[in-house]
Amino acid sequence: MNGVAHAWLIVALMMSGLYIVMASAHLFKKLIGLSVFQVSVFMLYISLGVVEGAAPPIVEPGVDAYSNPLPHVLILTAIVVGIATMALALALLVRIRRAYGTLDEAALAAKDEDA
Amino acid sequence: MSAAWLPVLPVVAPLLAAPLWLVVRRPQVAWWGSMAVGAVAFAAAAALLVTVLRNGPVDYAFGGWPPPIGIAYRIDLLGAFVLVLVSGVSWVVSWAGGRGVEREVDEPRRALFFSAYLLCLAGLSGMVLTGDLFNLFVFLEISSLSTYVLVAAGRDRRALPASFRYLIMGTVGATFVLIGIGLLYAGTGTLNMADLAARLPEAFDRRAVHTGIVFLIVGIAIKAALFPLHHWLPDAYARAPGVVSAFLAATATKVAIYVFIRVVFFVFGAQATLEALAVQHTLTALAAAAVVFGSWAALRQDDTKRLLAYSSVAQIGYIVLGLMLADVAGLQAGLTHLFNHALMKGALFLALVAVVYHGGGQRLSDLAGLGARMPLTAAVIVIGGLSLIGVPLTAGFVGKWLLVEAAAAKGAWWLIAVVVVGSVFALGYVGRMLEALYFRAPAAQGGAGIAEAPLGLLVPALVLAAANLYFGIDTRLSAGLAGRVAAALGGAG
Amino acid sequence: MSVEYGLTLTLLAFMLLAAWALARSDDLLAAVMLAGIISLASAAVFTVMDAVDVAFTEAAVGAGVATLLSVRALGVLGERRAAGRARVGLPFLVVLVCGGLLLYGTADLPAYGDPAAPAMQHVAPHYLARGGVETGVPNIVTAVLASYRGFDTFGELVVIFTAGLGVLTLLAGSGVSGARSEVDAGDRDIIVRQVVKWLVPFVLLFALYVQFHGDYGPGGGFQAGVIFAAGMVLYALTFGLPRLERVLPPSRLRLLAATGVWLYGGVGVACLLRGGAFLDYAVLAEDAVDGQHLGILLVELGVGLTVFSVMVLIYRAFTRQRHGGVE
Amino acid sequence: MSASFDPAWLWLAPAVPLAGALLTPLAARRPALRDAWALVSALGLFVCVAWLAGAWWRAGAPVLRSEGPEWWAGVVLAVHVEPLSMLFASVASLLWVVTTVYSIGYMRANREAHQGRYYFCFALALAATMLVAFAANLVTLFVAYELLTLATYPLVAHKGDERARQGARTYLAILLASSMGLFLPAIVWTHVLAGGTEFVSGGLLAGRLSPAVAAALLSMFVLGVGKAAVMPVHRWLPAAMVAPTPVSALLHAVAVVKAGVFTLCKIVFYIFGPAELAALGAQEAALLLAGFTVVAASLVALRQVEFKRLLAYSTVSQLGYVVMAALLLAPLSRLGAVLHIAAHAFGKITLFFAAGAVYTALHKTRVDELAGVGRRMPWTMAAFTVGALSMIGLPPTAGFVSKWFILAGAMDWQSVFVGTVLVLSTALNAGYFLPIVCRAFFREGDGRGFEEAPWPMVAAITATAALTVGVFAAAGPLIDLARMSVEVSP
Repeated sequence: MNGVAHAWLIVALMMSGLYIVMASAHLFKKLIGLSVFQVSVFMLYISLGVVEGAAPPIVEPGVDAYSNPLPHVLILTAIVVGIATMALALALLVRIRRAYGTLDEAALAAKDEDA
Repeated sequence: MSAAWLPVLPVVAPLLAAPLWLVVRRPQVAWWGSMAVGAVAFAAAAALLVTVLRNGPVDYAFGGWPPPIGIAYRIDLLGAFVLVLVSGVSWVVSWAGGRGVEREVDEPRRALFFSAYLLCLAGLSGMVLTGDLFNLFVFLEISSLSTYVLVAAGRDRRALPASFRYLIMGTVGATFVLIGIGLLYAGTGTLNMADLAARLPEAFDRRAVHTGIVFLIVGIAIKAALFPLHHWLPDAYARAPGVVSAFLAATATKVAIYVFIRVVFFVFGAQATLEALAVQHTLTALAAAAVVFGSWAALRQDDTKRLLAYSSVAQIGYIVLGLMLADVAGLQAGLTHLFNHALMKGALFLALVAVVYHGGGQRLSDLAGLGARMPLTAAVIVIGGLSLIGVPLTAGFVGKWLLVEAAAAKGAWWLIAVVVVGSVFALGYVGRMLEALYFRAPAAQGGAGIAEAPLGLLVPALVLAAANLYFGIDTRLSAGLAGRVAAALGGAG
Repeated sequence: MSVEYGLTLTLLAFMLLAAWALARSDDLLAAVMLAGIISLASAAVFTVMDAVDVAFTEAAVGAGVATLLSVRALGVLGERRAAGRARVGLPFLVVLVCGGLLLYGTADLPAYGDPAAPAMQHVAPHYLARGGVETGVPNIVTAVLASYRGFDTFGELVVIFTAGLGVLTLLAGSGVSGARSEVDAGDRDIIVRQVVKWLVPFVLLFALYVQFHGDYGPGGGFQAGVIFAAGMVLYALTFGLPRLERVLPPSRLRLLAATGVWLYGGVGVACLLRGGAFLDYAVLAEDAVDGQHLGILLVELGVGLTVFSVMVLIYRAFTRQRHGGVE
Repeated sequence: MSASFDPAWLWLAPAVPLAGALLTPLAARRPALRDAWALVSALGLFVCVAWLAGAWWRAGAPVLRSEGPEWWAGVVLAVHVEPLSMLFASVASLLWVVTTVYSIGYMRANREAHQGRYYFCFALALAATMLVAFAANLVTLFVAYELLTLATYPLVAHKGDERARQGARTYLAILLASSMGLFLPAIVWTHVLAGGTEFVSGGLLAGRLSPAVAAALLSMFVLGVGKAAVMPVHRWLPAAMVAPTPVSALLHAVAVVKAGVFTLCKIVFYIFGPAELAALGAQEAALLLAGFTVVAASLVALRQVEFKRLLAYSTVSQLGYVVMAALLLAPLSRLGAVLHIAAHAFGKITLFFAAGAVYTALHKTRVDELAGVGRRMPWTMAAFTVGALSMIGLPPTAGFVSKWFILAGAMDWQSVFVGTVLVLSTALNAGYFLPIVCRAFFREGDGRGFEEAPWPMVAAITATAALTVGVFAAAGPLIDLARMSVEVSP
């Protein structure tokens, strides 16, 4: 039986990612959590396009059932957006670390209060 | 140039110009070039508005593929109205870019700064024009990524964590939007907004659709900095280079609210969304909280840019309050205030750029005595501040009147009370700025006499201040158009 | 339950385990690796779900580039552990609410693999039935990506460009030019150098294959650009950044990054000039399908160019950073 | 009678002082030119209003209206002239001339700084006052009302020291908060109820109100129009006394406060309609509040030692008369209310002028320092006596005439409350004004000789005192005007 169990697992993974983003005090780890959050959203999308017993959406003679190509296209774009965000965030972290000497949220806030 | 170019130009012109400054790394050239591109985008937007006013909505199918197969623009009066606002204000603000970056952005970053500016403008314009949900996400990300760069481009180290925090919150918001789009797609099989609107009624009892709508709205609310999802805003605005603050305050949150209107009223259908999902009550309560909390927080700030930023949180509350009345009068009020607030905050932040340029800091005490030393800059702050309070003959009055009238017509007395409380607080925080400007002696004995900001900063600030007065008197383009848009929306919702 | 579904569930459970370990771990390098593993596992899930292009990209980007950049950045940051105190209350509440909402929302989703799902009934059938004919490209993902939703892909290209621009802006003027072991890796083992010398041309050849084979199988400009960049990075790792810079000076990389965007946008403008809509490739040639073919080829090339040059630029920017330290 | 008066000319009244204001900065560097220009502006306005009054009178129609541009859908800026407007405009423009003369003397003698800004704001305030006077609907009136607040704020804060800033802060906060918080919502509510905000004979809202709504709306107006200084929104007025005396004299005895009570009269006469209000009985609470203000403010005034603060509380009390008389709704008392706007203006400006003269000549600011001043400054203190008599309501002064009509109205409608308030407050007024007069004339001072203020000030004081007596002597035209205003708003 195919059901929605995959969706439960994906949601659980998604929420782990979100939890890491919100709960971590370390900026770098937040970023890692963000990527987990995004990956699980990608899987949710792709799971929407699966057709039982179908082939990947590359037209071939003799095949008449294909998976839905649209989610694939969207997620290709989303993956690119994800890596772009990550690169930018890492550059920001490099600057923050150099300016403050720490990436811990509480420590950062404390440093600006003295200033 | 044929009319077929018009829908494409506001987005594609800045997109194609932005990479130039990666190759030609001369700040002055980049600035002049960006102003020229901004002018083109604004002219195209204005021409679009005229076209829409004459001939009705404009449809544009990219790649020649008809929607929903391909991506399409659908530019109605609302879109054209917001596009003119966004491209117009960002153009005027960009005039200040040349002098503005001198004191606040290091030399090697200056040319790239203008690239990011253009990309952000293109992203925002794309969000306004597009009729496709996923395309909306893509342009949202273009504008967001470039915004993070702009915020962190300055010299203030505090901008770095502010930008990072914004990046995290913004990405979570964008991902929420993505989840929402996915669930809506799962429920209806389409990404085109008009198509979705047509297919939603039969799919509306699906839970995936409900959840999708909620995620989409929450994601947009983060971008719009609606209380209590506003945490990224005060620091981002306060620490960014001044020109960026002016640009963002005038455009970014406005576009997010525009997207909200588009999605809720055009796509989901106001009735269904607002009532069935209890969205109306929730958002009204949050917006009211935004007004009270934002104004109160603004009152407690010693940093002028943070003060204005918290005031923005409150003003977003006013706009959403109007929208959530969900009738023609309320929508008109919300849209009018959206328009006017862009002018107020643009003028005020630019005036602060001029103050900072002169070596003044951004604390309230740094404004002391500037009424005499920088009379024109101070006048801009006075006009912007009065407009913020909602004094007659300024643009702010028109929006406030319409909001109170819409509330009174619905008998929402408590809402009027909220507006009143917000206005009284606004009186307080604007009053503190004015008092410092005119009736406090400067702390340090600087040179006496007039030391006005350079024209490059003064002119755009004065233009926006004049716009505050102009639209306080001639309301055809602000309240008038907003009324027409609202009437159209009211018919659709 | 089908074997494929079972496999999917197993992989997901495994990923959840990895995420749990990630949440508990204080070690940042371990976190990066765990995230890479999750990403790789997701690529496997994508393959099972028939999304070969996505799997390819996720493996290259999520597991490859992201991990590489993170490790590079960790080196520069000089941070090893996330020692700070975690917040628990609010995040937990938010996660609970969001998760509950999502479970509610996904509960009545069409069953996994259901061919009658709404998403299967509208729009998608058009692509599958007509895509090959209308664009002449058998890989429907490529057809949708480059033509039907070509404007999205243009936007995506701009996003990557923006990221590159952003990294250059943020790290401008803060790099080092002096010789460092990472920067000048001229002392690598002779065997490694010989292997890499032979390997790199094959990597680049493979990239070109991926670039131009995207019409027929998984691949396209994006994947090709990443692989091409990987070849260059491998080269730089072995022979040092200066050697790479002699081949590809930064100014040329910046020009290439811009050129990619201009190429894509230029194709759109060319369509406008020939009387079509923006990115309406059909007007590019006498025959509409020929025009589509040409257009798709050119815009994919644009994507490849920008992705490749931005990736190398970003890698270079991180590599040139001083390690640790405070200003 | 020729009926060839185009009411669009009414826009000229605010335009003249506005032009005066805008040209002031050009003369900022040359004091003589600047002062001359201020005088020319004031005379110009007076001539303008006199001409308008004459033309209006000859045209024979009591109410004439001119619409300006539509502001936004349903909201129009418009001006009109009716007897009450003409009375208010005439009094304000006439006294501006006198005050300008006085100002020149005062500002020069006290070597005040920022005189350019001072005359600029003063002219702007007059422009706003003229627009208040001729506003044909609540929206236009509100615009002018707010402009008046803003234009006078720099005048109150003029000195720029901590005390002045504090006073100005209170001034601005109370006036803007009450107008934004209550006045504006009340106007919008009116707009929603009636679809407009025009001043209409018989009352715009007549027939549209329930007693509860009418009472709520009226309370919002009475408390929202903070310039009328009905307690508890009166605090701005004593706070405003940090301003230079000419400001207190013209603005806080005439233009600003009169704009407040004038606005309330307009609202009672033309928005609610006296007959309608009386039928609904919705004015009782507001009437009690006004009566309370009259007595309470007098009690407070009794305990003041600072000259200008005493006058300020006296003003609060006198404004209470106008509001109370208007709200009593009896035709005679309404006539009295209209008259009292003018009568109090002449009397109170004289008192302020006198206070300013004493400060300029002797640097005294407290009433207990005034012993013997009558001998050193006979002109000033004689004028002061006239003003004081007018406040108390004794002949031969203007105050007597207006109070007479108010009392007659109370008798007419058998209002024990109003009658009692009048008697009580008359006694209190006498209680704090007469001792000052006695101390000035009948106590020994420090024995120094004649020491009057500069001549322009003395001239101005004499002029206003003469006017106060003159109104009593030749009250006919004024009473005619007031009667007309009662007739057009039955």
